[in-house]
Amino acid sequence: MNVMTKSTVTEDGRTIGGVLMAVDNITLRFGGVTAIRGASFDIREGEIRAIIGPNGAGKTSMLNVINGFYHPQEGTITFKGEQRHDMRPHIAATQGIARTFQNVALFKGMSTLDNIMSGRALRMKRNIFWQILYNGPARKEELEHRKYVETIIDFLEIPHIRRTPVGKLPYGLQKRVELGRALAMEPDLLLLDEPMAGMNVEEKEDMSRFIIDINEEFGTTIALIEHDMGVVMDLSDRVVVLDHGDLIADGTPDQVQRNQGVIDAYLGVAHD
Amino acid sequence: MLYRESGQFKTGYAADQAVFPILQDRWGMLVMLAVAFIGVPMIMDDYWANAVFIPFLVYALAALGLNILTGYCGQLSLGTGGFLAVGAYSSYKLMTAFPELDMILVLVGAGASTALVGLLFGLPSLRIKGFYLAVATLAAQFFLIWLFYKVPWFYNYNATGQITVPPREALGFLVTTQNATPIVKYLFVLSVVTVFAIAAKNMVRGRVGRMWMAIRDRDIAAELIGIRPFKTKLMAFTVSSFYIGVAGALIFSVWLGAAESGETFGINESFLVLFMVIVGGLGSILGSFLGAGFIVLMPIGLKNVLVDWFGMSAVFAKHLEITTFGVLIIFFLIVEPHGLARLWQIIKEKLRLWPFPH
Amino acid sequence: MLFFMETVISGLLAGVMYSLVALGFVLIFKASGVFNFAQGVMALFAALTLVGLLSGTTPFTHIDNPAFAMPAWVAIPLTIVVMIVFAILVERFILRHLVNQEQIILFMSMVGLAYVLEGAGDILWGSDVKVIDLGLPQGAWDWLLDGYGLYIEKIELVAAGTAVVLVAFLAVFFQKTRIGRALRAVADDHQAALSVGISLRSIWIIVWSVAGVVALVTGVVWGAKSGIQFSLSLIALKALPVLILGGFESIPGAIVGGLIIGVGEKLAEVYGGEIIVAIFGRWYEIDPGIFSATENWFAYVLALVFLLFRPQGLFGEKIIERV
Amino acid sequence: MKSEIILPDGLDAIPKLLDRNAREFGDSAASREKEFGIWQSWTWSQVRDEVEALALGLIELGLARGDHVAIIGNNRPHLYWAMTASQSCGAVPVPLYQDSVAEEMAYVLKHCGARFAIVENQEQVDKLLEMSAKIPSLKQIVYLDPRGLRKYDHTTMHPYKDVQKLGLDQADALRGRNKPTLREELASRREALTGDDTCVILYTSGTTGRPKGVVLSNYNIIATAKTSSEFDNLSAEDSVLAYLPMAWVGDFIFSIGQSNWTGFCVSCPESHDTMQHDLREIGPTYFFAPPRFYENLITSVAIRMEDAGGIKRRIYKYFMGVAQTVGGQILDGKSVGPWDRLKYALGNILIYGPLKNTLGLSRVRVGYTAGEAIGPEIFEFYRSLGINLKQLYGQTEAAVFVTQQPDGEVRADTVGVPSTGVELRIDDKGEVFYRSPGVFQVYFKNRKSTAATKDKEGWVATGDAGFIEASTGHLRIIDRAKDVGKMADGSMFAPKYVENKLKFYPNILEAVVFGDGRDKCCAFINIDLSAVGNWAERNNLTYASYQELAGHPEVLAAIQSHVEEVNESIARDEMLSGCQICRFLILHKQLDADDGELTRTQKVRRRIIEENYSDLIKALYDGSQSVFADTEVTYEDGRKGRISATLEIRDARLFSIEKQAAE
Repeated sequence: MNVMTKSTVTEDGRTIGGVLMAVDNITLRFGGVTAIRGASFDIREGEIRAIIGPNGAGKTSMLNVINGFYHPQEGTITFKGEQRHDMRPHIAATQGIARTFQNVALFKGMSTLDNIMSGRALRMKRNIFWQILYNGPARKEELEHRKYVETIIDFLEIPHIRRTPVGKLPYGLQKRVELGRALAMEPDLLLLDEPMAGMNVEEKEDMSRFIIDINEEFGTTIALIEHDMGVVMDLSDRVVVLDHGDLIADGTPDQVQRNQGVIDAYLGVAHD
Repeated sequence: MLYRESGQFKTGYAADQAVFPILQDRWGMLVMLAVAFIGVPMIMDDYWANAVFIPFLVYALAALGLNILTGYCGQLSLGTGGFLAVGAYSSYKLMTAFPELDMILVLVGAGASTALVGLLFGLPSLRIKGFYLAVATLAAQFFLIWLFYKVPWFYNYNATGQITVPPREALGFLVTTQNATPIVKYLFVLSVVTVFAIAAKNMVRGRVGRMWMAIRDRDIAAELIGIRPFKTKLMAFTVSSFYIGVAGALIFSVWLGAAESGETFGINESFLVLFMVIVGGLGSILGSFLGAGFIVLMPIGLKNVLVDWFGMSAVFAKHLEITTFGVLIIFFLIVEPHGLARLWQIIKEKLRLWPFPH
Repeated sequence: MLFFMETVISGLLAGVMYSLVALGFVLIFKASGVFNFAQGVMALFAALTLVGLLSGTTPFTHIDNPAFAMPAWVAIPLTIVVMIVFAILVERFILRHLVNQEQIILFMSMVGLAYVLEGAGDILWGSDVKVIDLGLPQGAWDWLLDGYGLYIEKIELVAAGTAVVLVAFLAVFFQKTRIGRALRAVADDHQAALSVGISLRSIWIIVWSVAGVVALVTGVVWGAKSGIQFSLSLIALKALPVLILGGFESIPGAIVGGLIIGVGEKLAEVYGGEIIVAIFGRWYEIDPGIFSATENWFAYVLALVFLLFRPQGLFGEKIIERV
Repeated sequence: MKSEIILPDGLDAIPKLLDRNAREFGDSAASREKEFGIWQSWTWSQVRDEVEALALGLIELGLARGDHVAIIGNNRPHLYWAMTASQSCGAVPVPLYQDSVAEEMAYVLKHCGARFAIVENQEQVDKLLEMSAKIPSLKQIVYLDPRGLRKYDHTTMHPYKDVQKLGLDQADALRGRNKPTLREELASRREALTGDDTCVILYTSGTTGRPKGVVLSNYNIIATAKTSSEFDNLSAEDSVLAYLPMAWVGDFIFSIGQSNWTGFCVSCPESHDTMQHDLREIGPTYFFAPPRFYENLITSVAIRMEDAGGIKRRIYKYFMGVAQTVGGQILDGKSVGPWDRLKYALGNILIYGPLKNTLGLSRVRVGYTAGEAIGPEIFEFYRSLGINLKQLYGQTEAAVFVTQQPDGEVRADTVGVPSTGVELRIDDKGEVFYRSPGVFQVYFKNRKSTAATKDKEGWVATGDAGFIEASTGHLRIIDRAKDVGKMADGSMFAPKYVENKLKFYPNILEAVVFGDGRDKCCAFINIDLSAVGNWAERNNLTYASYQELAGHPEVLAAIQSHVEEVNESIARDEMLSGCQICRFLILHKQLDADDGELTRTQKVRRRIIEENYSDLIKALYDGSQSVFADTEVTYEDGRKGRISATLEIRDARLFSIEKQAAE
């Protein structure tokens, strides 16, 4: 429905470009269960796209399809103009798709710094033999990337926990570190799975600020799942609504809010 | 208490990333090395060399290898004994096939061939995880031992089925057989282990290490940031086997001088090395050394105490030793599951904060 | 053909033994998530204890004293008591302190436990090979031999019989009794178990006691065949491929897996060598006995190959990984 | 007879000093800042170039001679450079307190008519834009940290880096016949600078009324920097941590004056919260902090040691004892027995060394405190550890230094001897006057106060009452002169003197004593939450809030004993024995700068407190046993709220010199 290719400018001065990713008629089944049923929508460059819906609506499954963790039985995904065939997660990563998780998936054994550094894995080229020598090219590369990672640490305001093992951090900060790890990949498309789940008001405000700043400062396209309607309506340019695997609405926040189907879904009207 | 860090500030990332960012630690390390390379040789004799220092060092090397695989990459392996054997036998074949070959090259060769075998037995990690994989590595253990025992080519068809080391030199120094002086043997092994330890540290502190740990901690998340799980695991298997192979070659050629697959490299070796890694501390270079030290020295200590002090019969002492060993292991796992390395870390933190408790 | 039958049957009989050991593992793994590497040594220890009691050996001295010799109907229950005490000690001094530790830690503690038991067994009962005499029949089964010319050891059949009985008993125990259900609950989640009203600790003790009994039976039947000695503890290693095959948590898996491994191994032992020779014989000179049963690697490779095609094991269902 | 400090020619203005430094120790570090996890460092020559570039850019943006440039933000090298850059352009930097609210800022900016503002980040920019209507003079805003400012209208706003780039690009561009290029223009402006040109305008948050802009000339700053540096022989090898507000004269003297004079390195912490940690990393050799800082540090040390194990605590106690007995003498180079020396040396290895190190004070060669009286035992604590902590007495109007304590003559109760080139005079009412090279020019656009403070011969009234010890020549300060009043019976009333005695108790954070023109003295007390709270936990008293703790009978009892000890000590000094406190109460809220009860430098605003709490004061004097208080409070984010509680009033025991019995 919203497939438009010429770029527009939002009231707050960000440019939203053409279609970055087109999800076309995706259907995903686990054995008998159908998680997603023929969903189609698109994500445009530079926008903040929200995917909402009641529990079990297939939101997370959709993200998993997008970054190649699940393989849909039907439908195609076109990213940066080219259609993808049986995607593997690490390939999605190489194509510039980053991701955070509903329940934080950090590398518990490592410090904040190392976690975010690991996000640079794809961009570091020195092979194991250089690594063994360390001094020389490997170190040079390491330091360059450390430099970049430090800007992220500064951006997310977490310098004080740089050396802390992430296992020891409070939940809110862990979420932030995970966001940092995704940012370190300098992604073209950033997928956030409930970035504010289990946060207090203050942390939520911070997180929203970060999301907006990321979108503005780095011009990163963001697709996020979130339950807090207020947040979604403030942040996102356009919203997709899933319910029991069906796409029941797609449009600007206020369009969606006024959509009867959405209201029913949230008021839990019985499904036939 | 010993630390005086005020005024030690870093103006560049190179300094900040250093292995020992704190001045006092750098000094400590230098002292350690000085003692190892200059102090110890002064008291070196056959007993110290063959009963304490050389076993400690070769096992430390093996532990390093296993720690890379299990501690850093999270792939539990029970095949260490088998890989040690590969190292030993390949070094034997190299030594006998190319008598002129320098021991250093022999070690590299042994490492390389073990690495290949490791790569091979790493393949199942594509499909299976955790204990299933661990049991799979047991297959390696049994198969390899069986191979070296059944296929005479490996021990050059000699009657005994044993392999015995020929005299060989490294950089012109004789390092194998009884005729080699203990000091030379010790220094040879020490240098090899030092080099490999540094290499290991460099690997785990950089990109490769992070990839391994990522797989260990959250393989799914790792894959989603672009790390190929299979490739990374195989790399760990290969590198780890290389280390273990070299260790096996040293055990055979420098330490024991002779070996027989079943006897020398049985399943017990696998567990012994695994104990070292766990008692020392998973995912810690220092830990590999501490663990090896503990496991190598404890039986010697126990034996001295039981036999020499309490004058028990050797047999009885042996059994008691086994039991005590088991008890100590369990005790350790309960008291500090993260191993001696973590213990040292805690002490160090206390020293840095002294006189404050936290 | 007849010979083949014979091979298969003896394979099955051996397989039953494997299943027996594997069962010990599965019980404990299901209930406490512990990979009990000590199962084999437990079998050895149990058997040693039984023999010790039967022949009235005084601990530590290793001297047999017929005066103290007990009849089987006293010795067996007493041994069981010993195993229960052992179970309690394990819970009290190991499991309790290692709750929710990483699996590898638990595993290593079990290896440690194996050392302890091994040493303890030797210290208490001495390390010389023992023969166990429960009046089990010896020699071949005549009517089979005469009737069909099949050579089957009676002892093996008896052993197999015992095993089958035990398995059946356990099956009933798990399906029907309240405790059994509780134990199954624990496997799924600990909260459920507590809601059944049984404390985790007591459950562990029960499971370990049962495993102890299984170990005793294993020890006796194996011991009856090949004498009671250290090598007995190695049957643990025999059981591992069975576990890969059957899955760590499935009782039927353990049983079927055991049989498969048993038969497979026997067949390989008998025919494998010839086949290899037939294929490579003309280039290399190969010993036909190359696959003799002492080589337990074959079982592993068998299991491994199987696993590559069915990672979830025989009876496990496909896992959908969640993100 | 006015003593004159002769400055070497060519060194009579800060920018010229910077040039000299770039020439003489071009490669040694000048500025450091903890950012991105490491200490970013700039050498003197790099700083010179940075400043040059910025200055060029500012001129290009239209900065004219004599313009005022507001500098707002935390201590950042770039902002210090901005000051020097403005000076190079012949303009005058006006640093502001970065935590002051928009209104206060607007007043100062308006008063000095700033045309340029160079600020740290969005927070400051927002304040300026909010007030832009009130400050028409403000033409250009330069900001350091672009975070979040992307969307703002940039017609009169520029990123710091861009301004520097602009300057460099345009530096040598020709601008028509016989017009100088930017670079030439800048050079000529810099050359034209003399000692008489204004170096900086510092707005003092006066204890009363609106802030006054103190105009200090290059001569004032450099001469003072020179003499004070020589006094403690500071050199390029020293290093300081700049963490006190840039708008405060002390920071300006240390980080601009002395740093440029001697060429030592100025390090800026990563953020306000990481100061302690950064202090430890840098380990400065020259360190200034207000008494409050040292007090808090001791409190935190005490609290952290509480959790230490038994043995460790015993070792600590023992060696602290040793230090208290001999540490001071050893530091002052007095003779101490070999046995004591040995014990002290041992303690130095086991306790003092590590302790100083973890606190980041182990390298401190010269440490100063000033602004308030410091508790003797606090003072002694640091000296006994071997930290050369000294006191000085200073004022913005004097470019800080009036008196300071020479090494070896350090005491808690004096503020030292007159600094080089300073003359002192005490008038009949006991007020201290001084005259020195550092004496300020005028209060900006405020002839009246200038005249009131500084007379024809350049004598400046400190507003403090004090006297010079005949024996030692050290100055002792009793109190603010205007606060030294007479009681009803005509005896002397010195509230500050009493308040300080009270505040020396760790439990008491703030105290306000009344009694001017009255027949007896009464006091408000503010308890120290961290100290009392910790004490409460150890004696497991539970409390939900500050005011609940403040109202707790046991706390009251503890405070009462403190008050009575103070009374006893005051009683000994017949001049002030009338100032004993007969009744007091513990306030239900902490006195707070946001409520205007304290100045930004945490000094008590007596008048305002008297107005706000008139009802409580009345209760103190009418003999009632308790009083209901209901007060408005301002939270950090500017929101307002009310706190109310019923306060118990206690009577304290009084002492008289003849008989020790109570009256």
